Amino acid sequence: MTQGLYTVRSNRPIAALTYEMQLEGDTSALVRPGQFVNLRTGGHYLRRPLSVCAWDASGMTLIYKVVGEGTDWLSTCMPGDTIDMLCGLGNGFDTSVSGQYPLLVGGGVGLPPLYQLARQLVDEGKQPRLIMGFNSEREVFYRQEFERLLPVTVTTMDGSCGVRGLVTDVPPAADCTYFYACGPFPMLRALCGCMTVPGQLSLEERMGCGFGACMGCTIHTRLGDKRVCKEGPVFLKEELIW
Amino acid sequence: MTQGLYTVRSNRPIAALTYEMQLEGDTSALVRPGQFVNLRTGGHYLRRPLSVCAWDASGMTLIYKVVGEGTDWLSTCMPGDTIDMLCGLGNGFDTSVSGQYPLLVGGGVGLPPLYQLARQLVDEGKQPRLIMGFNSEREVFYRQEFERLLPVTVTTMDGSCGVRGLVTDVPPAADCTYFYACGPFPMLRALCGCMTVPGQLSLEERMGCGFGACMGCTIHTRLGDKRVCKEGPVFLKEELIW
Amino acid sequence: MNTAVTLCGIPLDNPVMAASGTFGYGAEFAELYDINCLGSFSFKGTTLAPRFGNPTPRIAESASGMLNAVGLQNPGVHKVIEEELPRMRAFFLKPVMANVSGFALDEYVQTCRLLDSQPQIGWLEVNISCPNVHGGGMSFGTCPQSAAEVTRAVKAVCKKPVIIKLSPNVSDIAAIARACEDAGADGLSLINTLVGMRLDLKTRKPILSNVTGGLSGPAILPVALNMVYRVYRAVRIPVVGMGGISSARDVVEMMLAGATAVQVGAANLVDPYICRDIIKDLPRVMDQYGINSLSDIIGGAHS
Amino acid sequence: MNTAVTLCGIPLDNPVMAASGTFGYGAEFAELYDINCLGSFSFKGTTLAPRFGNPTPRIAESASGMLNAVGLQNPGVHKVIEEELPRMRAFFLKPVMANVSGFALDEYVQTCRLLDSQPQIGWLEVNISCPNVHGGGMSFGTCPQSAAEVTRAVKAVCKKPVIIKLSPNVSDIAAIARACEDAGADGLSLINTLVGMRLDLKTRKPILSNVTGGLSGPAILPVALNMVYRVYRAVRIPVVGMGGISSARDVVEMMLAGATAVQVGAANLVDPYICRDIIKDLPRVMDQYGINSLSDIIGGAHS
Ligand SMILES: Cc1cc2nc3c(=O)[nH]c(=O)nc-3n(C[C@H](O)[C@H](O)[C@H](O)COP(=O)(O)OP(=O)(O)OC[C@H]3O[C@@H](n4cnc5c(N)ncnc54)[C@H](O)[C@@H]3O)c2cc1C
Ligand SMILES: Cc1cc2nc3c(=O)[nH]c(=O)nc-3n(C[C@H](O)[C@H](O)[C@H](O)COP(=O)(O)OP(=O)(O)OC[C@H]3O[C@@H](n4cnc5c(N)ncnc54)[C@H](O)[C@@H]3O)c2cc1C
Ligand SMILES: Cc1cc2nc3c(=O)[nH]c(=O)nc-3n(C[C@H](O)[C@H](O)[C@H](O)COP(=O)(O)O)c2cc1C
Ligand SMILES: Cc1cc2nc3c(=O)[nH]c(=O)nc-3n(C[C@H](O)[C@H](O)[C@H](O)COP(=O)(O)O)c2cc1C
Ligand code: FES
Ligand code: FES
Repeated sequence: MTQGLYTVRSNRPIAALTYEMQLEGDTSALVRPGQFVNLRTGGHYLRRPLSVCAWDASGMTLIYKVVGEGTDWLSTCMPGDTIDMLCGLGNGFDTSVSGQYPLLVGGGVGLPPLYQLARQLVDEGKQPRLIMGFNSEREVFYRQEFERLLPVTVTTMDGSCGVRGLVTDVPPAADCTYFYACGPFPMLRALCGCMTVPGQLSLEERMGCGFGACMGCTIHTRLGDKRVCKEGPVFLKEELIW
Repeated sequence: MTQGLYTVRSNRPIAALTYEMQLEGDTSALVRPGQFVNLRTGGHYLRRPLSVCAWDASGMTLIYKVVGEGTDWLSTCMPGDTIDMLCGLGNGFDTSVSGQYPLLVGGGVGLPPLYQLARQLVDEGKQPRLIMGFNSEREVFYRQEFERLLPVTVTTMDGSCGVRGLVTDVPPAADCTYFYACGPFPMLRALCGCMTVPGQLSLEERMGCGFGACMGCTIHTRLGDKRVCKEGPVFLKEELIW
Repeated sequence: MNTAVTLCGIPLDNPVMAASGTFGYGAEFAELYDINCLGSFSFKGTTLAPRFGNPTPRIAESASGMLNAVGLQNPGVHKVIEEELPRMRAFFLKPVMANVSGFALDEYVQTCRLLDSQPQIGWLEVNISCPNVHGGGMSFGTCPQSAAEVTRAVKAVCKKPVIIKLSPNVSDIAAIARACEDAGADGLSLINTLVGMRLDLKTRKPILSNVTGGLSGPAILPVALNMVYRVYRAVRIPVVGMGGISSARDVVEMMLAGATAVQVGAANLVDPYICRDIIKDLPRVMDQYGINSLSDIIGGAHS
Repeated sequence: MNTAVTLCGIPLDNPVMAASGTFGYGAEFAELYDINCLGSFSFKGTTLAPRFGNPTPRIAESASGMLNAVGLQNPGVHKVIEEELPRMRAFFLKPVMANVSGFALDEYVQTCRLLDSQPQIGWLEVNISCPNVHGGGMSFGTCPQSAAEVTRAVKAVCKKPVIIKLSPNVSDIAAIARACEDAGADGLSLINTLVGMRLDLKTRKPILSNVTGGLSGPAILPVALNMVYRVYRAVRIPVVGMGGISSARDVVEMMLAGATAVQVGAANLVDPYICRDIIKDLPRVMDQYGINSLSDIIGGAHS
């Protein structure tokens, strides 16, 4: 983990209430896709956790949905503004166990961490696929970006884009070797219910610190009590208790 | 009283820890020199009261000393920033009773409200004089500005500029008809003790609201209990109880 | 969308009231906007005799809050009836809430009796919780017996609804609330300020001349929500919720916890238009959270 | 400039400690900076048996503060002694403060006895004030008799200084402080968190699974200062002051109110380097306010 100031490079709406923010700064603490940052938003006491969508040596991309005061504040940041962040939090996804045909499943703003994951899987010579689920077309983002990397199936609840229904309404390819998922809790639970291959899931909890100090985010798992911010946010399908 | 956003035109240090800020915005609520504004400083719950140093139809000048968090924040404001202010607070000085030769006495950041007062007295054809007191030369500000309007005597505690000593060490001119004073409490008290002519003094109190709602600033006077923010901050020498 | 609620039988256009001590007798705000947009307001804590209160400094600041040690400055009940109420009639046409303080049982009784007969007054709000006065004001609110005693005595002389205003500086506010209900209170209002202090690093002394003061503002909102929630469960009479409210969403949160009406205190001081703005914003927030009628959500978190 | 103080006979390089529950057993912070710069720290509230605590959500936010309802998650005293303390020895060389919680008198006694014999431990900090556990944890801290009972029982089995950690959720903290002193406490530490609540407007339910949580952070600083000030006047044993401290000037303010040492809690969570930074900044602030030795200003506001 590192703490530092990051400079906003760009901050633009990419879907309904959804923004992409590019930041410049020290990314040395990021070692795995699925890790997150914890950032200070103006005037709020606690930091806000956001998954890292993509990073390179000079900076990172975050994608966030405006759902409350902190994310609303974020949406007003301008290029040149600086943001105080703790970077490189959490365990992230383990790609070494993916097999050749991993399936990525993301719901809404669960998608961001899957982007860097997809890039890495492709770099490693694997052939991942993606199912991305939204409520409606207005919420769809990063379709092209993902399509440049891997085959994508879009689902929307109202059928306004792609397949009508849930991500679980799309049967995974027969050769699927593994899955990685991030999204709303009910989606993750349903997914675990129907996936036959092993997988990893990224969870959310309200956090006090984000780096393991407060026990604010601990959940029971089959492998003992774990802090979502430290031993997570990525968990094995096998260890989760629903 | 009006509430509004004011745009910083300039904000520059003019003496040790002392800044002059020029703001653009609605000054229609200002009717008398010695009135004050109450401004929101970033992140602090209460507003900060500051006397208006000068104003015209399009904006105003404030002068403030950095003494704590709020004034420190003010010192970091940049041209173009906006500040939320309540404007036109308090009674202000009454110039109608000044006679021909009023004496103005200001100590440190008690001087600002005397500037607009001096301008008005001069406009009214009166011949005011000013004694300005500081701890040392490093703190002296607005000497030239005042000297353009009226005869000025500077005192400093350490003698580094003008007369060594207190403002009360300078005998007022024999023809002095009235006095107006603003500055630290001990200075005002000493002054009242030695001035033989009547006068008006501007007081400071910690304020909750600044517009008469909370009774946070009430003092006993010989004419009854008065709110410094509403019936003051300017009081007659005769009514003050030391 | 319906913002109307009923407090102790008296209808309010909306649940937003200004809190006692932060709105004077209304005059300063009536100069700024038409205060008839309010549900109502609770006027400055009134005592039998006029009071100067504490010497200055009476105000200090803290993170997201302020301390006051005004000490119940008010012109006394006689002057309130002779001067303030007639003046108020010119700009406020709704029933107003009369906030009453005292230092002895008899004083509460006399003051309440006088105010009860004033037609402009809708409710009596009996403050047994002001922490800024020496000599008893506090003690009435910190033990169930004395809280009940004040309630009974005041109820005996009043026809109008009597709302007892509770102190948060207690181990068990629910016990005090129940004692007041049992003694006949028509409603409860909470919370008053938390006892707090700030010190001046230069003088090395407490900032307030009174040493301690009452903490209010957004800093105390979670404490207030908890106490309203607990008291709502403990009694059947309506609760007026306050403590740190400064937005329409805070109003909804306080009502979910159990408040029938709410009061906005310190926020009036730093943002004089806040009550008007909250009321204007209520329909938008109701829409956002799918609320058709505010009266439906009172205590909604308990169902 | 001298920042050293002495707490119950044990010298501290400076009065700044990290507060229990916000610093784990130190490991997370030792990865970030050399935590030997601290005066000391109080480790996570430890109970006899391991505890999971409350289900999530355990955390909520408020203006200038946070709510936690962790519910004393800890691995139990045996694992603390077998695993955490040996691990801690590698990165923390000073006496550490052992924070102990319990749900029955006997549990406090057993846990304290075990920890008292550990050489690394300097003080026992007995938390009779945790508001997040059902079944008694709170009640020990809300009445003088039971506070005294815990104190006496723990003192009977401990050689090391016993510091009792008090709850602020009481009518009269001075009475409880005196009861602990009379029962043999070597020091007092205060305040623990204030009981608070937040509600989720979308679900219309309390945010925390435990319904209520403990409020901490800058929002509570004035409440903490007042209680430290009052307790300082009421007892002769040293007071460890905490509640909302997040800067070197807050440290000085708390010491003027009466604290011999201070603890920094919630601030560690949002700013992991804060304790180090406060300690670095202390000499500058001492200089600014003309303080040569911090031990001179303890209770300075009372003289
Ligand atoms: C590990 C992790 C990664 C995340 N990654 C993303 C991401 O890439 N993009 C994205 O849009 N969102 C992400 N979230 C959710 C994001 O943290 C919340 O939407 C955000 O904190 C809401 O803040 P707010 O101030 O706008 O909302 P408010 O409701 O005003 O926040 C109040 C408090 O609740 C907390 N909170 C509210 N919702 C959540 C939530 N869902 N999870 C955790 N804390 C919450 C806030 O952090 C804050 O402390 C992630 C959450 C976690 C735990
Ligand atoms: C009517 C009036 C006119 C004033 N005019 C000027 C002026 O023209 N120039 C100038 O430099 N100063 C002036 N002051 C003083 C100025 O208000 C304070 O210096 C300022 O509020 C300090 O804020 P801070 O946040 O920097 O200090 P902090 O000490 O951090 O403030 C903490 C709290 O104490 C209050 N406070 C601290 N000192 C004072 C004080 N002396 N008077 C009132 N409240 C105080 C603050 O407003 C705030 O609520 C005036 C005060 C009053 C009452
Ligand atoms: C300056 C000031 C004066 C107050 N005076 C009174 C009073 O006279 N009577 C009373 O019952 N409460 C009084 N209060 C308490 C408020 O009515 C309210 O209960 C408390 O401030 C909490 O609400 P808030 O956080 O919105 O301010 C006063 C509060 C403030 C800030
Ligand atoms: C997440 C969290 C966990 C806590 N756990 C404990 C605990 O186990 N034992 C204890 O005595 N106090 C505990 N506390 C209380 C703190 O030690 C401290 O008394 C309180 O938070 C006030 O200080 P602060 O405002 O600086 O946080 C906890 C506080 C927080 C925020
Ligand atoms: S959020 Fe603090 S331990 Fe996970
Ligand atoms: S500051 Fe509120 S009445 Fe003067």
